[in-house]
Formats: sequence, C-alpha cells, structure tokens
Amino acid sequence: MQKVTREMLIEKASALLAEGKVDRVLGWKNGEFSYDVTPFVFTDVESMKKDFVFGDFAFANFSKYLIKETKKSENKVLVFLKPCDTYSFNQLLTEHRFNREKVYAVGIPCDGMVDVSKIKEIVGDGIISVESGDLIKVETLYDGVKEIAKKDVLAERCVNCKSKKHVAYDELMGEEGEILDSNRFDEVAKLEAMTADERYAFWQNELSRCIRCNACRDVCPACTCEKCVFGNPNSGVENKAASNSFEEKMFHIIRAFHVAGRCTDCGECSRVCPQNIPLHLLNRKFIKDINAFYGDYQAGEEVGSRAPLTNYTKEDLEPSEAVNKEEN
Amino acid sequence: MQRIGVFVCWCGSNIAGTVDVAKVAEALKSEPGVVLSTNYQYMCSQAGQEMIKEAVKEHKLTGLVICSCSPRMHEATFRKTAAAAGINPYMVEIANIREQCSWIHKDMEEGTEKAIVLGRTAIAKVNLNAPLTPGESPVTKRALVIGGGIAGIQTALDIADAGFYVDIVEKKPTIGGKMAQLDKTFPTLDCAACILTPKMVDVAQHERIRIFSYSEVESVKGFVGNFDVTIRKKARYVKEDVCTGCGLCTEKCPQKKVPNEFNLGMDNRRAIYIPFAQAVPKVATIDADYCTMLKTGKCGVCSKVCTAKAIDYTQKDEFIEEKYGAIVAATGFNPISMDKFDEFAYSQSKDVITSLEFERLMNAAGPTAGKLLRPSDGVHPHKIVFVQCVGSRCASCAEKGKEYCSKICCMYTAKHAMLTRDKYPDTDVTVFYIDVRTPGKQFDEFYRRAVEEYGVHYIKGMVGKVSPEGNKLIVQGSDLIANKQLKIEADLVVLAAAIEPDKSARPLATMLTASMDTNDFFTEAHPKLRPVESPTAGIFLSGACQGPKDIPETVSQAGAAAAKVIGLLAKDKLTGNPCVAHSDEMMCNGCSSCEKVCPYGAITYSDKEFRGPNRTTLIRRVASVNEAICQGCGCCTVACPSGAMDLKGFASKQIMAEVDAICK
Amino acid sequence: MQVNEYKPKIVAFCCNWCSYAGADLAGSNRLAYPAEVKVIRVPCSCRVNPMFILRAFQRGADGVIICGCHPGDCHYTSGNYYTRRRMALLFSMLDYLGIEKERTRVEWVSAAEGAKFAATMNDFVQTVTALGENKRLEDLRCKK
Amino acid sequence: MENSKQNLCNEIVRRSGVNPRKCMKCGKCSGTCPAYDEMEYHPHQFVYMVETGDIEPLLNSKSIYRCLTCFACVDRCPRGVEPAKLVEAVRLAVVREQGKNHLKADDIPELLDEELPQQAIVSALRKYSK
Amino acid sequence: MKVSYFPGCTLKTKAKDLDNYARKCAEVLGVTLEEIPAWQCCGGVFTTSRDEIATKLSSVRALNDAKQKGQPLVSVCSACHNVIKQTNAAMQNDEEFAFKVNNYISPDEYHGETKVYHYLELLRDVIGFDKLKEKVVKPLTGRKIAAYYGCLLLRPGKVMAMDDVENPTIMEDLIRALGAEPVVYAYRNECCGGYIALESKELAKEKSQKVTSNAQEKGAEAIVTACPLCRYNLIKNGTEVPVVYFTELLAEALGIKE
Repeated sequence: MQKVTREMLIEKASALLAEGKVDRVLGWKNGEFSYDVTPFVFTDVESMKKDFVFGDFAFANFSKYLIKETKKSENKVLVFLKPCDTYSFNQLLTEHRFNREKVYAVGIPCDGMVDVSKIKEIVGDGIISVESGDLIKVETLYDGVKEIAKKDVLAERCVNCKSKKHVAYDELMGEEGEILDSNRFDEVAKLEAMTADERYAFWQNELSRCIRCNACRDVCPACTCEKCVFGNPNSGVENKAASNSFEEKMFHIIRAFHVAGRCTDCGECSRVCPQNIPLHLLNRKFIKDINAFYGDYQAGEEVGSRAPLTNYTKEDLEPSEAVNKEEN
Repeated sequence: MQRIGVFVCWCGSNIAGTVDVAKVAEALKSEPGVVLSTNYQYMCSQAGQEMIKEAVKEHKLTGLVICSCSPRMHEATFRKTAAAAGINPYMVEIANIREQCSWIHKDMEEGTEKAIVLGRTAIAKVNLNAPLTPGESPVTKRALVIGGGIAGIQTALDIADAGFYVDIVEKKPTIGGKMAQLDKTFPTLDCAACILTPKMVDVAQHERIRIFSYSEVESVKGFVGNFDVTIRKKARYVKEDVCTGCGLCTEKCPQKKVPNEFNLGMDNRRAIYIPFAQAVPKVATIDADYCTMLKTGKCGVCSKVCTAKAIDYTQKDEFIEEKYGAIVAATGFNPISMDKFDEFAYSQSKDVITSLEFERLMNAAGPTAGKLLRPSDGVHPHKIVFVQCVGSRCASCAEKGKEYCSKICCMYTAKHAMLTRDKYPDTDVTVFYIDVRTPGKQFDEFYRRAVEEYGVHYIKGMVGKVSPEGNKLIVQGSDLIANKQLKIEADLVVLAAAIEPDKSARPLATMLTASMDTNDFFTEAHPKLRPVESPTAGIFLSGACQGPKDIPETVSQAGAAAAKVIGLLAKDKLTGNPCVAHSDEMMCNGCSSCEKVCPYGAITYSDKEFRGPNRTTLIRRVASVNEAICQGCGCCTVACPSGAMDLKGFASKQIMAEVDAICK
Repeated sequence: MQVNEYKPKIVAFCCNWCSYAGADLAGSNRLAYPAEVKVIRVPCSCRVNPMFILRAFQRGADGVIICGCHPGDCHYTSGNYYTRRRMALLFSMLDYLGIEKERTRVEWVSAAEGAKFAATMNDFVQTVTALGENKRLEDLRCKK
Repeated sequence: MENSKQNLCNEIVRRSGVNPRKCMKCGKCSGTCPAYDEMEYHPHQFVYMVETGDIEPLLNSKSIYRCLTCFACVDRCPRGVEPAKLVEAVRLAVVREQGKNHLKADDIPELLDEELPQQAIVSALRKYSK
Repeated sequence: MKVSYFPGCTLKTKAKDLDNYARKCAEVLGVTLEEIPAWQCCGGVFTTSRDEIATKLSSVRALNDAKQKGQPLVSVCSACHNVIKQTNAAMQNDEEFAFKVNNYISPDEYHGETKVYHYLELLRDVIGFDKLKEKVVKPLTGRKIAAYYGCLLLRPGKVMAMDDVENPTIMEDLIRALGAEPVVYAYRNECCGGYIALESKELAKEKSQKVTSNAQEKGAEAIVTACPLCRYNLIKNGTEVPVVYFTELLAEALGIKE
C-alpha cells in the first residue's frame, strides 16, 4: 500500500485551492511540541508548506470543526478525514449540524495514531522532538535519539480500531480499508465481570480526579449543543464546576447518556482528558449495551439512521432484565 | 416572588382522621413563598371555594396549594376557583394527602409527617409555576373522508346532513366499496344493492358532498382543525363533467380481454369501462394498462363513438389542494390472498373459490347472471363444501394467515349456505367450522335457521386437503364429533378467506401520523371509551379499517365517527392543553431527536436567522412545537440533549424542585 | 416501635394516566404501603429525565422507582417504550459504576392495579431498606 | 402413580417442545393426516390427551406406530402446535423402555424384498426401536 | 465451484442412478461434488425429540466437516437432506441441544454454520435454472412430467424453507428448464407411506396409488422424485406411469445419460 504523505496532502490541497473548489483547508499544525498537533484552518499553500503536518499525532477529528467552519463562508472547505473521523462526519450530518454542500471531504488512510504518554513511559520526560514512522524516532534532552516501534506505542483507540473503512468522502486517497473486528469491548467486559464494590472503587478512583475542565465535552463530536445542558439555567442542573463529589458523576453519566446511540467511539474524550480518565469506557458501555439489547448499531455508519434511543420495538427488554442479565 | 396560599382540607374525617391538618397547615407556613396557610373541613364545598376566593383577594395570592384529595378528583374544580378569583388556573397545585396519604396510613404521626412533605413539594412546584394560557386555533369547517365504501358513505352523509362540507376520496372509479359487490346481506337477506345504491345516489346529489373518485390522498400536512391535503385525481382519460354514462364506448371498445375486477376476474370487461350499472359517478374510465390507443396510439374507437365528446387521451393526473378540519379514515378491507393455502387447491382448480367470488356468482349482475354455475365448466354444482377460518385465527405463520378472527365469515357462510339451499334445494351443502361465532342481533337465530330449516350440514372440524380428481374436488377433513376423517366428493369448494386492512392504509397512516397495530388496523384512541378516534387529534376511524366488522357495525361506527367530526367542526376555535412542550430556539441544535420520538408529529424544523458575533447573522435549524398538536407527554424533553425542549406545567426545574423537596 | 429505625427515602415517578391512578386506587381500597414513598406526578413515564433520578440520589434519596402504563397501553401510544429503553441503558450504566442496582426500578402499573401498586411499593421499600442508606450516590454536603 | 403419570406427561411435552395448550381444537391435523384411518387415536386426540394428562391409552395404542412422520399436520396446523412431534415423544416414551422395541432386528429379514431401499429399514428402526 | 457432498447409504446401493447422474450432471454444470470422507448413515428420519443426541451425530459430523472446508453441504436424497437440514436447524436454534452435541465433537464446536443445499436448490439458487437451460442439449420437448415431492423435501416448511409447502414450484421449474411440460396435481406433496411399507403394506399401497393415479389422471407421462423410498413405494404398488429420479431426467436433457 502506498503511504499517503504530508506532501501528497499539500499537493491535493493546493490543486483544490487553485481550482477554486475550496477556499480553506482544515488541517493539522504543530503545537508547542511535535507530538502536540492542533487543528488549523489554512487559506493558502505557502502557509501549508510551512506549518501543515501529518503523521502519527494527527489525532484531531475535524468533523466537529465543520459546524462552525461551514457557517463562515459560502465556499467549500477542504477537510481531511481519517476512517474513524468519517463516522463522526456522518453522525453530524444525520443531526443536521452542518451543510454537506459546503464541505469537500478527502478520505485519507490511517494506520493508527501514537499515544505520547506511552512514549513517555519508555523514554521518560524531556522529549524534544518526535519523528513519525513505523519506527518512531524520539529525541530527548537526556538520552539523545531513541527508536521505538510504532506498534508498541499505538493509542488505545487505534489498538482497538473498529474500522479502516471510510463511510463518507468526496474523494479517497490511498487504498480503502475494511471494517474490523476489534476487541474494543474487552475492557468494558472486564469491568462488568468485577463485583459492584470493585467497580465502584474503580470509578471513584477515576472520576474523583475530574477537574471539570470540560475538555471532553469540548472535543466531543457528539457534544455539539449550542449550549450544554449543564450551562442551561432552566435545566435545573446548571453548574460550572464540580461543587461536590457527586456532580462530576452526574456530569459524566449524563454526558454519556446524551451521546448514547450517537457516540461513534472516536476516543477523543479520553485522549484530551488531562487527568487521563478513561472516559471512553463509559461511552463504550452504552455502545456495548445497545448492541446487546437492541441489535448492532454503529452511529455514523449511515446518514439518517435512527439512533437506538429515538427508536423502540414492542419487544424490547425490560430495565430489570438489563441489569440482571449476568445472573440469568 | 410568589405569594402562595396553602389550604389543607379535612375531607371530613377522611383526611383529618389520620392527618393532623392543623399541624400540617402550621408547618407549611414557614415554607418559602407561603403567606397564608389554613385548613377547612371541605375545601371543595361552596363554602371552601368561597374561602379560597376571599383569601386570594385579602392576601393578594399569586399561587395556590390545595392539600386534599387526588388532583384527578378536584384539580379542575380548584382551577376554576382560581380563575374565578382572578388568578391563572395553572397557578394551582394539589398535594394528594388523601388517596396517597391519609387513606393508606394508620399512624397519625406518620400521616402528618408525610402530608407535610407532600405539601412542601407542591409549594416548591408552585413557586416555579408560570401562568399558562391554552393556545387557540381556528377550525376549517370541512371534512375529508378517505374511502367511499359503506363506512365512508355513511360518515359523509351524516356530516353533510349536519350542515358541514365533506369530500370523499375514493381510489376506485366508483364509490360503493365491498358492499356493492355483495349479493344479499345477513341476517335480513335484503339485497345489498337495494339498500346501498340509494345511499350512493344521496351522496352524489348532496349539495355539501364532493366525490373525488379514481383519486388518492397524496400528502397530509397540518393538524387538528387545520389539515392541508393534496389529492391526486388520477387521469381517467374521460372528462367527468362531460360524460353522460351512456355506456356506448364500453360496448364498442375492441379490447375485450380485460379481467373484470368487480367480478373478481371471473369475467372480462373492456379497456374503457363503468364498473357496474349503478356506479357513482356514472362515468367511464379508461384502463391505461390495456387501452390500445394509450399504449400504441392506434385505435380511438371510444372517442369516435362518444357523442358527448368526453374522451381525452391527453388527460394528466391532477392535483387538488384543500383544507380540512377533520379527516376520517374509511379505507376498508380485502380478503387475503389464497396463495399460501394451496392445500385447498385454490391455484389448481377454478372450482375452489373465495366467499367474495361466491357472492358474485350468486349475484344477478354477476358473471353468471345470478345462476350458480361452476366456474370451470358452467355446470350446476350439486355438492358444495364451505370451509371456514381459512387464514383467520392462524398463529403459526405471520406471512401466511392472520391471528385474529375475521368476524364476518361465520355469518356470511351461513347466508351463502342458506341462499344456496333456498334457490337450489337439490344442492347439498356442507360447512366445516371450528367454532360458529354469532354474537349479534338475530345472528344465532339466522345460523340455526340455516341448519334447522334449510338442512345445511355443519361439521365441526377442519379441511386438511382438497384434491381435484376428475371433475370432482375431493375434500378431506375431520369430523371431530363423529371422530372420523371424511372424504367428500364436492363440485364446488368455497373458502372463507380471512380479511385484512386495505394495503393503502399503512402509507395513509404514516401521512396522518395515526398509529396502527401489527395487523395494520388503525388503533383507536381508547379501545373502549374512544373507539372511533385515532390517538392523533382530528383523525377519526370508520369501518373495517379499525378492525373486522359487518355492515350493521360499520354503519353505526360510521355514524359515531361522523358525530365526533361534527362535534369538532361545530367549534369555531379549538382550545388546547397548555401543558405542552416548548423549545428554546437559542439552545436548540436542530438535531431532530425530539422530532423522532414525538408520537404526534407536533415538532417541525425550520432554518432561522440568529444574530452571531460581530453583527453577523447565522442561520440555524431549530425546532418548533405546534401547540395545537402537542399532547404534552414530554418524551421530546428527554430526547433533547441540550435541554432546549421543556414541558410547560411539568418543567424540568419544577420536577427537580419537587425532587429536592421530597429528599430534604 | 423501634427507635431510630432506618427509613429510606423513596421517590416514585408516576405517569398521570395509569400509575398515578393506580396509586389513587390503592388509596381508595385502603391498601397500605410505607409512608416513605412519595409520588411525583408526571404526564408520562417518558417525561422522566435520567437527570431527575440522579438528582434525587444526589439529594439523599435511597431509591427511585418509575411507574408507567404497561407497554402497549401508553396514553401517548409510545412514551413508555422510550422509557423502557432509556431506563434499561441508564440502570445498566449505574450498575456498571458500582451503584446497587436494587435502588432503581421500573414497574408498569395500570389504573386498575391498585393492589399491584401497593405490593410493588411494599416490595421496593423492603428491598431498599435492606440495602441501607445510599452512600454511593448521595452527597453528604447536600444533607441538612 | 398419578404423580408419575403427570411427570411422564411433562417429560413428553418437554421432549417434544410442543405446547398442547396452543391447540384451538380445529381438527385440521386430523383432517390432513394420511394415516388417519389406521389410527385408534388421531392427531388432535394426541394433543388433547397430552394436554389433559390422559396418556395411558396412547402408550398402549398401536396408533403411535402408524404416524408416517410426513409432517403434514405440523405444517397445516394454524396454531403451530406440531402434533407429529407429540406423537413421536409418546412413542419414544414407550420404545425407550427395556424390551419394548416395536421392531426387532430379527423381524427384518422377512420384511425385505429385492428392491426395498435400506433407507426404509433404517427409518423404521429409528422410529420403532431404541 | 466445490461443494461437500453427502450421498447417503441408499444411493450407494439401491439408488445408484440417483447418485451417478447427480455427479455427472454436476460436473457438466461446473460443480465439483466432494464426498464427505467417512460419512455415516443419516438415520433415514429425523427424530424430532429434543433429547435425542446420538441419532443426529452423523449429520453433525458431516456438517462440521463441510464447515471446516468452508463449503456448503449438498445431498440429493430427500431423506438425507431432511435429516441434515433439520439437525442443522436444531444446532442453530436449540442451545441446550447444541451444547450436548458439541460434547461429542470436541474440540470442534458446531452451531449450524454450514449452508445446507438440496441438489435441487443447488440447481436453482447456485447454478440457476436459466443457466441450466443453456446447457440443455436434448430438450425434453413435448413430454408431460409430474414432479412428486413427497413429504421430506418440503416439510416442516419453516425448517426446510425450500419452497412453498403447499404450492411448490422448484421441480416444475426444473422440468420446464429441461424443455418438458410440468404436470401439477394435488397429491404431489402427500405422503407415499414411507417406511410404513414395512408395517402395513396396505396403507403404503393406498397412499402410493393415490399419488400415481392422480398424476396419471392429470396427464403425466412420467413421474420424477428425489427419494428412493418414494420411488420404491410408487413403483412397488403398481403404476402405469414410469417413476424416475430427477437426476436421471436431468442427465437425459444434458445429453449424458447412457
């Protein structure tokens, strides 16, 4: 398989810009560190040549950015979408969150992103630069350059990648992949197998670290409310920061519930959490339950599909059956 | 800040027996917003209500909490009291301290404590109550009846006679429906045409009724009192207002080999046709599937012979838009296909027929001019076997039969058997039955007459196999009483096929947002108390589209539906329930979750302009609730992730306040 | 009577058309159930937002029960079907977080089932009483 | 005794997977049965007698060997009762008992003819013996 | 294409024609029938009792063998097909049963994954009657042939799912594809008596004669069947119409009948 490179993407973008097909490019740019890649809107090829990056840290799922970006101009915006991003893209279209006509979507292949915390576990602190590739070259303040196999430091969501297939695009670069059989529910199953006390201890340990920075909410492509319910004075639950130990639980349960059936399992919530709370395990629990209770459903697989919580059958299981399934 | 008055009722000793009412009133005095808290023997009495009115004046109350019996009992009473005292009726909350407190607890201390909590909860809610005004919407004084069978005809006539305009949409070229195909009707044996056709003429001549025949409903928008309906008038290639119905064209048309659906394909008609002599409207229709002129451009015989110049080969489908206040579904039924029941050899022998086909065979206007002759060879049958419950009460396989009882078969089979024996005493008639079901006036007497006076053989048992052998049909069935397996050599076998709703009902229900059961029968708003209304306001049900029915039942239900429509159209304005959903446009994402769960289709979306930062305008898709359609269930409020959708009278904040008050 | 006997706080959400009427019927028939149960009337069980349930726990409730019309009998035709899905997922999530699953329940009670309402409440109170105070989801600071 | 009969009845229901209560007593199974005239108890009676627990006569009747396993009653039953499975379960209750084989290997030679496919013998052994 | 093939005992002895022609025709039609190694007798009839394990093991082994090879399992004898297909359905739908059976084939585990075809279904669904028609070299034009389904090909309908139980068309369509005219008659799906031939020759005679006389009356010149026992009963009890296996008819039309 021919690898899609940074240069190829710039070339594609410049061609589309030159044709006038698009007038902006939603792309990645280096942040403070080379492993800290952030989204950026490019309007010309020069700045792209200078700042555009693509590689093992191009995590950012651009779908959500399209909501605001498509409203800014009458022209189309070019967006690069990895397979998992396309699910969010479709889900947002299902929810009428942006105008498809204003987007030119280029599907790009993905062989997994790298979790910098896993690199840090190996090399320690003081990373100066990281170079993408099957062998990742890491230069640190103390140890010089080290090579690490990419497969050893893949992000959790990429280890358990659910699909290498794009479900939406105008144009595809590289080869199309397939929907994969992932083991993404293994960890949920592991938790389910614990006793209630163990689960409670686990989650208390995780959730008590929450600082209510709202990063999970801000990055989530399903959390696109004009105003979050937790910021709505009429909701009765408005609060800005956790005033007590319960509220973060409430926030995370409700947030997961609100995105249940809409979450595509892109994993951005856990990636951005500064406290490393495995938030995706909440969402995956809902996905796993939905699949088990109501039949397999992948949010974003098809535009216009009816989410499980806005649907029902007369034969659905009872809530009591949902919690007592282990005993049966 | 509210000024709340709390009134604790004794209900004689009903409440005061286990709740210390004085203590409750005293305790609630200190709740936020409360300016008055008192108790009285019977709050609902004239004196009690006067006391409330006085208190409102004296203390300038803005909200009322009545601690009394269930709101299901007296909420309406106290709302009226509030209105009479000059405050909004929706500023009243009831704390149910009788059914849910004094009556279930024996201990005074326990009861009193709980009554205080319940009072506190109601106060917490009233503090957040806002005055509500029910919405009003005008009523278009015209009704649409979909289906022109006996159900639609009766409903239309009753509505029109009450002084309202009615349109009937009928997909066939004529009104009349299934009843027009019947020969005689049970239990009186009067001829169907004799009692139906005068009604059809009444419809045609009624100044307030319009008939759209050969037409279908294309789309329905709007809500109770205000439906916008598009009707597709299919091209019949004959100018309806010009055609005189002389029938010359139908005699001269050279295309003679068109199966005649009115006689269920047992004879042929021409490509231009009038379904039957008493058709209404009595105009010809060209069947585009068979007309040589329309298919090849060569022929034109009908046009040549038509002296009225009514033929128009260039006619196109026409779309009519009309407003209606009420819609009646009267789409009727059909017998099910016998394809999956070939153990009865329906596909193998022409002499195995359905009961509806038998009606046509017996009918003077039918393919045999009323003589009972075998379809295969035109010979008079001397031995007829009727099989009941073919496809009815069939639970084994959904794609095959129907689980329900089709209700009409027992009676029409008795009728067929009796008529056969009456006209042809030399013909032996056997009926295989599982149960004979005859609940209805004069029904069982009728069935017994068939047995006792006409000598019809009723055999308890079912036919397992029909085998055409030679020119006979070998009917193998069980006689459960004799404990025997019978093999009868029959000349004709008649199958009482199950009936099912017309196929057009399902897409129509979707357009009407009316609900259906798994068998595609329309669901009624309440199976006992609101049997002719759909749960969707403004949609009414008439006839077999709601469930299997015979003619007397259909006609009475048709009249009932008409009465409901008249009741609606008689109003100038509709007052809604003010406890409806409301969407805050500033917070709405336009995600459509609420729209998907709304059982009434009350939520619509539109693109609206909003002010963005830096004097820009943003266009956003936002939801709005049609208050006339919304019934206030609140399902949308939970589907809405942002909390933009809320329910008036049961707002999230109010319910949370109640939760807080209980858990305090 | 025992002094300081533990009495749980129970919030019961009842739909107006079936379960609230069922509760009234229990009253009319003088069928006793513990005073710990306090009913909040909602138009339909589908009005019950998971946030209400969490809020109740936050403010010190020990058990929350939702009662609605039997599936198929909803006054609004389909509301309780949505309730069923929402609560199945929510309850499963609470269980996943280690919250005792006996603290939440959905029960279908028709307007004619006064006896069922009383029996359900008796059983639920008994179950929750056996569990004891809700420590896992309750917030101490909100307690007066 | 009553108890053990009831147990056997339950066992027959369980083994066959047939719920005799689904029967609406229309008699279509018996109307359809090709071996009806050879049977003392007919398909609908099997269902009724198992439902009421009156199985003793069935166990002693030759009827259980007359069912052709043609499944016509299974397919034509409007309620999905599947009488043939019940007949088979009753027969098994008999032939599974020691010495109760209806067809013994020794009997076979005289039943044979030149053309008879062994399929017939195997089937009969399956149905009549354990 | 290659499929697993379960011939069954009778096809190795009394019904060699059914087998031979099936193999030859398949070859012409581009399908290789790969005989399951060391297959055992299917048992002739399916025991409907849920607690009968041993009598169904041979079918499960054959099915599992096909599963390992990733091939559908084809049989041509109605009885074998019926037993195998019903066993397969039980393995799919009856968990308790499948659990018990799987104890016998451990370490393998089988849950009804194999697709089971009757040879007729292979012709209709895999090869296609249209394609078959193209391969016909000696069309049987003008011949009136009646199909005899019997019981086992069709019933129980929910499990066999081959065709409409009361109004099947698969064999008639085959007959048409071969250029002949099918004869439809009421007794084509009524029982021939089956194994009752051992117990009650009279009953078998009555049932079989009904079938043949009904077909003859409707003008059949020949009857085709897929079951050796049906054929035996029909012939043994006196018929004026010849009864042949459908594969023989197929071979004739394909021009490979000796």
